[in-house]
Amino acid sequence: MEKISYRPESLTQTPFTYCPGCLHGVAHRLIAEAVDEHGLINKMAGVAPVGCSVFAYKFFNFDMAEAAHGRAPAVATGIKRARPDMHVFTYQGDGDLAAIGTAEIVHAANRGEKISVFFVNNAIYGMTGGQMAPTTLPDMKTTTSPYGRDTDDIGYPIRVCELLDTLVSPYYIERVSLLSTADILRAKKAVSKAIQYNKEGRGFTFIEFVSTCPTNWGLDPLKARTWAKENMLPFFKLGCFRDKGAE
Amino acid sequence: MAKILMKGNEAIAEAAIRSGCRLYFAYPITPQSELIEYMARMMPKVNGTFLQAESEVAAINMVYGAAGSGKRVMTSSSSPGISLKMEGISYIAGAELPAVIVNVQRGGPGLGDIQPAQGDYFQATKGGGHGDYRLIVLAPASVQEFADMASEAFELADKYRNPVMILADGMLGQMMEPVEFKEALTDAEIEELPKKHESWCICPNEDGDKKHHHEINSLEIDPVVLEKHVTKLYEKYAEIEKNEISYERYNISDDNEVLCVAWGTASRIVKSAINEVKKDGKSVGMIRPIKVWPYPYEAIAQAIGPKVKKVYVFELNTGQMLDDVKIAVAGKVPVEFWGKVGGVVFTPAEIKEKLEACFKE
Amino acid sequence: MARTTVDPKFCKGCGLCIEDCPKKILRFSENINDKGYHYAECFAQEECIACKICYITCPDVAITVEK
Amino acid sequence: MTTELICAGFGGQGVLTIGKFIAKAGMAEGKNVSWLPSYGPEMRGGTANVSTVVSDEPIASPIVSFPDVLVALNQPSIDKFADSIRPGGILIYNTNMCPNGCKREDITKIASPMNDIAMEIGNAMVLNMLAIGIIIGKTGLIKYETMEEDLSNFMKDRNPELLELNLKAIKRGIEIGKS
Repeated sequence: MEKISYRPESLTQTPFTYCPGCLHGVAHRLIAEAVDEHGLINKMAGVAPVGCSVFAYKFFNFDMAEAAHGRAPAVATGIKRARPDMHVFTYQGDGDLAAIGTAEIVHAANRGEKISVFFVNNAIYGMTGGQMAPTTLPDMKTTTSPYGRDTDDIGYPIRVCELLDTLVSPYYIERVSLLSTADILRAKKAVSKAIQYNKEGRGFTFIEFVSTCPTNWGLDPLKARTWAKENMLPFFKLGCFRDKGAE
Repeated sequence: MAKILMKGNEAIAEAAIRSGCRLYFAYPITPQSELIEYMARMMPKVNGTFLQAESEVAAINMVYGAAGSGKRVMTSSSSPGISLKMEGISYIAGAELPAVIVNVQRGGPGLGDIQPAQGDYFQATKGGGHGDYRLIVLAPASVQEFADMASEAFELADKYRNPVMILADGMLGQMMEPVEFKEALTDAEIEELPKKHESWCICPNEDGDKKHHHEINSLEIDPVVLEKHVTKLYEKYAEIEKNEISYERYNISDDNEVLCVAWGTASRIVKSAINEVKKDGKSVGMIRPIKVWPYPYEAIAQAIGPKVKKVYVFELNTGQMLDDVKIAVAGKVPVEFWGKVGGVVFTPAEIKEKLEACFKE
Repeated sequence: MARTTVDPKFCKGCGLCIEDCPKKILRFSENINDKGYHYAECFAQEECIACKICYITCPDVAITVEK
Repeated sequence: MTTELICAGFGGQGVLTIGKFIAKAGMAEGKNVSWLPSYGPEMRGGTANVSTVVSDEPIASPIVSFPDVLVALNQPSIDKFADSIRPGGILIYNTNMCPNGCKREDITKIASPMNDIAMEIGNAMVLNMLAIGIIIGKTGLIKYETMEEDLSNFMKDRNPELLELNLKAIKRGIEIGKS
């Protein structure tokens, strides 16, 4: 018998520190598979954020840097400019990318930095224990919106893909989900395309993953997927916003 | 009021609300998250403002605006987040605004870890932000003291128009101890508080035709004018050093063979060790600075008894307050230091061992 | 002939693979791993069709499929 | 008199709660108490432990290096903490999850199949209440009546059935502790 599905080479043997059923691991695997597939394991550098995926630098089996909270796109810019022959991505959560790091992501995208950004959106802060995120849905309860997100007070969730799609420079922007095996297979294609463009030095590529947080939503992993399908997908519509390579 | 078993992070939040704080801006970070969560739950119930900012940088600048309006305002964070706030804190000090900042310290440098440490002493007491300024820095050693310091911090901030930092750590934030709260200020009393700032703060003009023009500002292009401003700040700091020093004397006597100096969480552990060596008939005293700026230099010098062979400094860092102790001791007796870093906390047994080695010398 | 194996070192017992398996041949083991989880296991290898769905859904990359 | 206690187990077994209820009861009985949890970014379901001190004196250090009592709900907790128990101290452990037990001879060991007993009482969640009962039965550190009052205030209206189960578990624990 031959192994047809197995742990990619671009992942280390360190077990993930995420909660049971957390889909960060699926996103990690998709990136690792794409790096393997495009033969980039020796030329890849990743930048980890602050948040649940703060330890991402332990899980990818190539060069990694750990950034200050929200500053990953700036760190990635530095690496890419210093070593143009390497391929660089950031991995960021919704607090890191869409709250504290809004300035950095917008300006990295606007400069058309030749990096890939993988953005995991689960509508909540996981690591600090379930606080409101910039992508928390209207009326959704978190530990810092204990009466539900009040859009009159704090505004609506930010749709990052749509926001970045207003800029001229980005090369490829797509939103995918990790909520079913079919969706994961679509996400795999998108991740592979982003890494392909990255390899070819085309420009700024951005993938948003709609994901879950079973622990802080207070749901088991199965119910969390269902909840996300019913509540997140109507607000965060899946699809490709920009693909200059297909034009 | 009956005692309540409470985490330090929640006790300081409750005490701040009772002290008339109705504005709070912050960003989540471990190990102070219970503080921001408590504020999120309780501020709406007292018609206060809770706002989770998009970053520490934004949060401290919201504090700047609110403090410039003369209201009691607070923010909190842990070490890396405090570093981000430092620019804003410098502006607050420069503009002479009253504000309270809580730092629930963790291990560093950089992201470090989330366990208790005392590595931010230099940052808190010697600057941190740019320019010539001082923070008044309170250093609690128990959950009760942490809570009591809320009203003290707001009083000092209002009195001197200066930012005040409460320098706690992950252990004080996360541990639960019984706490007894002071009577809460009434709504009427809270309404009175900003009135003493109305001569300078942003506020409605109620003087009819006599317009006021209050500037909340730390910019002064003319060096001669800025020199005057900084000199005035320094006179204020001298006044604070004269009036506000506070410290605890523990087991100080003429029999002391060693004098310890420790602050915050570290002092709790040193106390246990002092109690242990006492059982063996050895006398060790301790000075615990309760404020670490202004610093109790004289109190330490005076506590060096006739039999003291050595002053021993214990901190959860690589020797930061040590510099201040050396200034206080001024070469009279040797000063030794022992510390633990990276979020590793020393145990009473380890301190006891260090003290016993002194007796053998 | 196909075989699905779950590595207990990685599995956290989230149950996603058990739910998604079209042949329903995965279950929680009676044993617990070092982290205290009842990990997943395949109890009917002969029925495995090597569809790889368990591998795709597993957030801990704990599953190997062979054919 | 000062009693230093460490409770340890898997996250989710309620070890932090054991310490918290002991500390609350100690406080209600007029003693000085402190409760210091381990905390970290580890996922839920990892290991957890808590240091609790109950004393007639003001508590200096809240860190417990050499516990008088260790409650170990799983084997890793014994492996990590059993060596530090003071000679003559007490180890209370859960035989369902501690297959290797503890080899020390200079301490009192109370081995009990806590998972099984909790299920027998009617709910796996009362395991931590059972542990509290054993502590009370063995040490008399706090009184049963204090626990009953505290739990009643806390649960009487919200969940009277669970209250009954909890009290039953504590009583059962006390029997185990005394025997």
